[in-house]
Amino acid sequence: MSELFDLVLLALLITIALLVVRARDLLVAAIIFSGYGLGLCLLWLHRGAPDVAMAEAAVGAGVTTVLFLVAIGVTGRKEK
Amino acid sequence: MEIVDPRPLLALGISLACALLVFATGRHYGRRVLWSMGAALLKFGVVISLLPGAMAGEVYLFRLVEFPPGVGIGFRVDLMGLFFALVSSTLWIFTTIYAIGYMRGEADRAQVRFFGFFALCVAATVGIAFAENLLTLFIFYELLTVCTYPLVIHKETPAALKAGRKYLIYTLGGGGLVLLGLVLVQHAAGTLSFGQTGLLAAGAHDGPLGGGPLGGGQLGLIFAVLVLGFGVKAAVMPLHGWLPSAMVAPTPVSALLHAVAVVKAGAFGILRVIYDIFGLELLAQLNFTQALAWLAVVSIIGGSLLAWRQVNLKRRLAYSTVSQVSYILLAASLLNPTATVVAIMHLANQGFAKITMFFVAGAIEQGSGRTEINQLDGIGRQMPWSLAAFTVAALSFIGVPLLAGFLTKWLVILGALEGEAWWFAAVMVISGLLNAVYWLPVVYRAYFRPVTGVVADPGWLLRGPIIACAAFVVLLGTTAHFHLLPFSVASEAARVIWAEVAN
Amino acid sequence: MKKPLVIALLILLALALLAAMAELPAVGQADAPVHTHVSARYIEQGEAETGAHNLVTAVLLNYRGMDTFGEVLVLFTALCAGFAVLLAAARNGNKHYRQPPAPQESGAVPVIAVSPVVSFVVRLLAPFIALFAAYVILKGHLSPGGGFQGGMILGALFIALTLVLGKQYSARLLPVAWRPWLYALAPAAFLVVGMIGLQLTGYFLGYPQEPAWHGVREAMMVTLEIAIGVGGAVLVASLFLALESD
Amino acid sequence: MLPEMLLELRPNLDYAAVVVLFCIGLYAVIVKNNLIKKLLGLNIMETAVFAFIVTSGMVEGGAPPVLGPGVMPPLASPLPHALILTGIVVALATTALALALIIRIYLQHGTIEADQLRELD
Amino acid sequence: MAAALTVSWSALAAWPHWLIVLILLPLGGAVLTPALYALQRRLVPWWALLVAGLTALTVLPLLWRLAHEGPFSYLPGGWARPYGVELRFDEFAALLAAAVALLAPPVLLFSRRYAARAVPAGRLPFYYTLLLLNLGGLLGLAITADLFNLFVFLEVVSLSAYALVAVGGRPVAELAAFKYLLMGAISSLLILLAVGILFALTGSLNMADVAQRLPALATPAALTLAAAALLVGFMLKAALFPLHNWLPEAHASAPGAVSAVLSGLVVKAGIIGLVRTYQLFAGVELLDTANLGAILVWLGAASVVMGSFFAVFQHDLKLMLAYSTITNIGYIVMGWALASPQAMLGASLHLFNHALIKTTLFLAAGALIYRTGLRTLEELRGIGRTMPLNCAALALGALAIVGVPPTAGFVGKWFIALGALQAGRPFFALVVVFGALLAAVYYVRIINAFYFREPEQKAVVTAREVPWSMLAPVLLLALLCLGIGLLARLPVEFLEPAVARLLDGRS
Repeated sequence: MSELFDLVLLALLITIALLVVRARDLLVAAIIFSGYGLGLCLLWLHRGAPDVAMAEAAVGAGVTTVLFLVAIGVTGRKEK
Repeated sequence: MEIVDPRPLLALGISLACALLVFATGRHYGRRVLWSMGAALLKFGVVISLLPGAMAGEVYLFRLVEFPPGVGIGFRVDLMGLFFALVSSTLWIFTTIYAIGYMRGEADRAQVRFFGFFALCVAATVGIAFAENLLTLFIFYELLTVCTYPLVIHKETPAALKAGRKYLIYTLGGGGLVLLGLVLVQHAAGTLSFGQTGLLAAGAHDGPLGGGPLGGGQLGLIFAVLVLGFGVKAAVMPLHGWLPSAMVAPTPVSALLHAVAVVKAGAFGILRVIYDIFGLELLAQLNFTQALAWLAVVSIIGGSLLAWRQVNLKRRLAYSTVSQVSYILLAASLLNPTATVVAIMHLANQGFAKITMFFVAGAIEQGSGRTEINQLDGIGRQMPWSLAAFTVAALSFIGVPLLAGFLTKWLVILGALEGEAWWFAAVMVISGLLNAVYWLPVVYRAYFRPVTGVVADPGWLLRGPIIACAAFVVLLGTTAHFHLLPFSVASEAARVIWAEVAN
Repeated sequence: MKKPLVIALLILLALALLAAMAELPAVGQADAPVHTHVSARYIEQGEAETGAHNLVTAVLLNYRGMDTFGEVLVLFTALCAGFAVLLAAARNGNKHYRQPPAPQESGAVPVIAVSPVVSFVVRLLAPFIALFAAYVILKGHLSPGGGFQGGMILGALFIALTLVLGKQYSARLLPVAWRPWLYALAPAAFLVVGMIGLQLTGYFLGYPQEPAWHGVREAMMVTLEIAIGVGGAVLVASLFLALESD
Repeated sequence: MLPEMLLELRPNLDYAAVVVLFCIGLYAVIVKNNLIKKLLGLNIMETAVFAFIVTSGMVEGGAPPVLGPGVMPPLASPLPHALILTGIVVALATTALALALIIRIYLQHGTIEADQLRELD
Repeated sequence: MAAALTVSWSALAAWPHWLIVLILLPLGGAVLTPALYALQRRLVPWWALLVAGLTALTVLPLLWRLAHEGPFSYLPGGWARPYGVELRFDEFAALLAAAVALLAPPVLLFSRRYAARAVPAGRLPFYYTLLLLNLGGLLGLAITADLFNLFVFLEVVSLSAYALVAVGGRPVAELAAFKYLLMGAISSLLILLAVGILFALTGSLNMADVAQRLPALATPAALTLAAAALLVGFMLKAALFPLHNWLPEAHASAPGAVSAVLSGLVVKAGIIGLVRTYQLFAGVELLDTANLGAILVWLGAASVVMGSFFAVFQHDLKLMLAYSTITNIGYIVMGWALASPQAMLGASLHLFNHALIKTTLFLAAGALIYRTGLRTLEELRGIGRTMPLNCAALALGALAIVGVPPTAGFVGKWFIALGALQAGRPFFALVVVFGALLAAVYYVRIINAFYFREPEQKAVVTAREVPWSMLAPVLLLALLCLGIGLLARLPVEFLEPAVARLLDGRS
C-alpha cells in the first residue's frame, strides 16, 4: 500500500513537472508549480520528514509561487 | 677574488635616477641637459673605477633581492661584462651630446620622453652587462625591449607605429624564447648564477636536481632556445626583420639600437650563453657551436648582400649591422682563446664604427634632408669633418690596417686557422670585400662627384661626437697593447675565461 | 534541431546518474552508512545532548548551528540582493534608466486579483494561522516544526494579508522604520546566542549541558527559534514587498 | 542491458524518479526560451536534488525523527531533513533574486525571451 | 623587547576564538549595515571599512598560529568531528583569507567615492552589505571543513556576487547577472548533488571524515559521479574553459570595485573548491586521480591560451581584464593538476598573487571609468597624460599580470613552469611562456593607447586624477604588486610544507 502510494506520488510529480515545462501560459505554469510543491509536501510527509513538509508547504507551494506570480504580473503571461 | 661592492648597483642607479629626474623635471631644457650629461659622465666614472680592480682579478658582487629562494636579482662584475658596460657608457656620453644637438628642434614633451627612456635603456644595458644570473639578465633584457619601444615610435607616424609593432613582436617573441630557456636552465641546473664556468656543465655530469643526467637533446633544446631568443635582438639572419624597419626612428635612437644597447645586448647574451651557461668544455664536447657558426656566416654574407642592394643610406647601415654583429657570434663559436678576444673586442669595434656612420647619416639628414645614397654627390667637400669620419669608419669595416675593424678580421682569421676552419677565414675575407663593395661607392660619390645643393658640416654638438667616435676607431686599431685600454681588457677577459677552463 | 540533441544528451546524463545511484545503498536500508554513522549518534544521544525532542531541530540549532546561521544569512543576502537590484534606479539621475514599457495587452496580469470570498477567508483565517505559526515556532524543539517552518508560514500569511488588504496595512503590520532592524534579527540572534554560548561553554554556539543549566539551554533555543521565526518571516515578506514594489 | 539495469534499480526506484525530475528541470533550463520558464526548470532541478537527499535518509517503516511517547525506532535520519530545510531556503533565495533580475530585465529591454535578448546585445 | 613582542604575539594568537571571529566580524557587520544606514547614512562606508579593517587584523594572529603550529581547527558548539561543523585553518584557507584581508580594506576605501557615483543612491547600503557578506562568505568558505557548510557559504558568496554585478543598474550588467545566476545556480546544484551522494555513501559531511571513509568503498560509478559533479560545479564557479562563458560579461559590466572582488576573490572560491575536491578524493584508488588530473591540466592549458587569445582582441578595457582572469584561473588549475611540488606551490602562490594584481587592475580601470565614463582603449587614448598616477598603477599591475620579474605575477608562473618540467611535461612550461607572451601583447596595447596616442575624447583631455581616497588604495595595491613579488620568499617557505603534506597524503 505504502509502496503503491509512493509510486503513484512519484508518477504524479513527474507528470506535474512535465506539465510545468510544457505549459505555454506562464501563469498556468506557475499555478501548476504550486501544485507540484503540494505534491512534494506529501512526498516529504510520506518519507518521514514532517519538518521539511511544513517548510515546503509554506515556501514551495506558497511563497515561491506568489513571487513567480508577481514577476509574471510585470512581464506578461505568454511565453513566446 | 669576489668582493661585495655596491658600485654595480650605483652605476645602474645613476641611469635610473637620471630617467626619473628627466621625467619629473625635464620640461626645462637646461635641467634635461644637465641630468642627462651629468648622469652619463658620472656613470662612466663609476664604471671605469671598477676597471683597475677587475683587471687585477677582482670580481665585484652585489646581490639585491632573492624572491623565490635561489632566484633573485644580483649583480656581478666580471671583465666581459665590464667591457660591455664600458663600451655602452662611453657611447652614452657621445650619444647624449649628439642627441642634445639633434633633438633641439623637437617639442619639449617629445624630448622628455626621449631622454627619459634613453636613460632607462642605458640603465637596462648596464643591468645586462652586470647581471649576476640569467634571470637578472632576462629582466633587464626585457626592460630594454620595453623602454626602446617608445623611442622607436618616437615620431608617432603610422610608419613609426608599424615599425614599433614589428619591433615588439620580434623582440617579445625572442624574450619568450629566453624565458623558456630560463625555465629550462633552472630546471636542469638548479641555479641561474653565472661565474662557474658553465652552469649546465655540472648538471650534465652529476645530473640535474629533478631527474637523471641531461641528454644531448635537452641541452640542444636549451642551446637552441637561448641562442635564438638572444639572436632576435642580435639580428641574426632569419630574425633580423625588425632592424631595418626600426630605421624610421630618429638618429640617436638608431645609434642606441645599433651601437649602444640593443643589438649588442643580444650578442652579449649569446656570449653569456656560450661562456657562462654552457661553458667552453661542455660546448667543446657538444658541437652545437658549429651550427651557430654557420648561422653567423649566413648573416655575415647575407647581411652584406642585402646592404649592397639598399639605396637608402640608413637602410644600408642597418643591413650592414646584421652582417657586422654576426662577427661576434662567429668568433664566439670558434671556441678558441684568440677568437674569444675578438668576440669581446668586436663589441667595441663595431659599436664605435657604426655609431660614427649613423651620426654622420643623421647629420646629413638633419642638414639637408638627404637620405638616399645617390643624393650624396660631392657632399664630402661640403662636410669635410663628417665625411672624413665616415670614411674612417667605412675603412675600418672593410678591414684596413691600423683601424679597429682590421683587428677584428685579423684575429677572427687567426682564430679560424687555429681551429683549422679555413672556410671561416675565407668568409672574413669575402665579407671584407663585400664591405668594400658597398661602402667605397658611397665614399667615392661623396668626394669625387660634382657638388649638388648647399650643405655644411653640422654644429659642434653634432660634429664633436662624430669626430670623437671616429678617433676612437683609430685608437682601438692602433693602441692595442696599452694597459687598461679596450684591447687589453678584452684579452684579459678572454684569458680569465680560458684560465678557468685550464684549471 | 536543438531539442533532439539536448534530449539525447539528457538521456545520457540520466543513464550516468542512474548507474551511479544504483550503487548507492538501497533506499530505506537501516544499515546504510547514513543511518549508522553520524545520524546514529543524533538519534541515540540527541535528546540528552540537546534537550530537543525534535531531532531535526537539534541538528539545526545545535549540532550544525553554523549551517543554520549560514541559512539565515542566505535569506538576508537574498533580501539585500533584491533591494540592490530593484531599488530606485530612477532617482539619482541614473542615465541607464529607461521608462518601463507598457504592459503587454495579451498577457498582463492585474497583479493578483483577489476575489471577495478569498479576501474574507484570508481575513477570517489570519489569526488562526498566526497562532498556528507561533505554535510551530515555539514548540519547534519538541514537535515537528521550528523557527523556520513557522517563519515561512508567518511570511506567507503576511503576503496573503498584503495581497488582500493592500500595502497600507502591511506598512502598519511591519513599520518601515523597524524594518532594517528586523532584517538583522535572525542573524544577529545567532551572534548573540552564540556569544552567550561562548561565555557559558567556551565554544561559539555551544549550549551548556549540565542538568542545572537545562532551563538556560531551552531558553537559548527558544530565543533562536523566535528570532529565526520572526526574522525569517520579515525577510520573506520583505522579499515579496521588494519584488512587488515595481 | 537496459532491462537488467532497471531490474537492478528496482529497490532504488525512488532514485530513478529523482533522476527523471532532474533531467526534466535541466531540459527546461537549457531549451526553454523564456527566462521565467528556465527558472521554473531550475526549481524543479532543485527539488529533485532535495528529494534525492531526503530519500537517502529514509528508513523502511521509519518514524519521523521526533522523539516522544510511543515513538519507536527505527527513525528516519534527521540530518538530511535539516540539510533540506536549509536547501529550501537557498532555493527560495535564488529564485527571488532571479525574479528580481527578470523584472529588471523586462523593464529595461521589454522582453524576457533569451533569443530576443541576445539580438539586443 | 623582541622577546616580549614575540611572547605577546603568541599569547594573542593562542586565544582560541580568532577563527570564528574571522567570519563573524564581516557577516555581523554586514547584517547591521542596513540598520546603521537608517540611523546615520553617512557612516555606512566608514563602517564597512572599519569592519573590513578589523577582519584584516583578525587574520594576523591566525597566520601567526598557523605558521607556528600548523593547521588547526575550531569546533562551533563544541561538537567533536564529525558530529558538528568543523572550521579548519590550513594553508589554503590561509591563502584566500590573507587575500581577502589584504584586499577588502582597499576595495572598501575605494568604494566610498566610487560607489557614490556608480551605484544608485537608494542601493548604496545594500551595496556595502553585499560586499561584506561576500567577503565574509568567502572567509567562511575558505575555513570550513564541512561539505554542506561549504555549500551554504558558497551560496552566500554567489548570491551576493550575482546581485553585485547588477547593482550599478546598467542594462548589460543585469543581463550578465542573470546569466551568471543561472550558471551559478546549476553549479551549486551539482555541488549539492555531490554532497548528497557523498553523504549517502559515507553518512558523514565532515571533509576529513569523508576522505577517510571513501577509500573503503567499492562503488566506482557513484564515486566518479560525485567527483565529476564537484569538479564541474567548481569549474563553473571558477570559470575554467570551456565553462567560462558567463564570466567576461559579468566581470566587465559590474562596477569597478565589484569586478575587483569578483575577479580577484570570488572565482578563487571555485579554486578552493577544486582543492577541497582533490583533498577528498586523493586517497581513493578506485578513481584514477591521475586521469582526472590529466583532464584538468589540459583544460587549464586551454583556459590559458583561449583566455589570452580573446583578451588580445578586446577593445573594452574591462573585458580584456575579465578574459585575463580566465587565463589566470587556467594557470592555477594547470599548476594544481600537474601535481608536482613546484607546480602546486606555484599555483597556490598565483592564487594569492592574481587576487592582488587583478584587484589593482580593476580598481584602476574603475577609476578611469569614474573620471571619463569611457571604457574602450580607443576612447581612452592618451589618458596617461591626464591621470598619470592612476595609469602608472594600472601599468604596473599590467606588468605584473604579464608576469614580468620581479613583480608578484612572476613567482607563481615561474614555479608552475618549473613544476611542469619537474612533472616531465615540458609542453606545459611552454604554455606558461606562451601565455605570458600573449599577455605581453595586450599589455602593450594598453600602454600604447594610454601613453603613446594623442587624446581624442574631451573627457580624456579634461580628466583629473581621482580623489585621494580612490587613488591611495590603487597606488598602494600597485606597489604591493611589486613588493610582494620581491618578498616572495616568505610565502614560498610558508607553503612548501603544506604542498608536501598534500602530496604525501596522496601517495
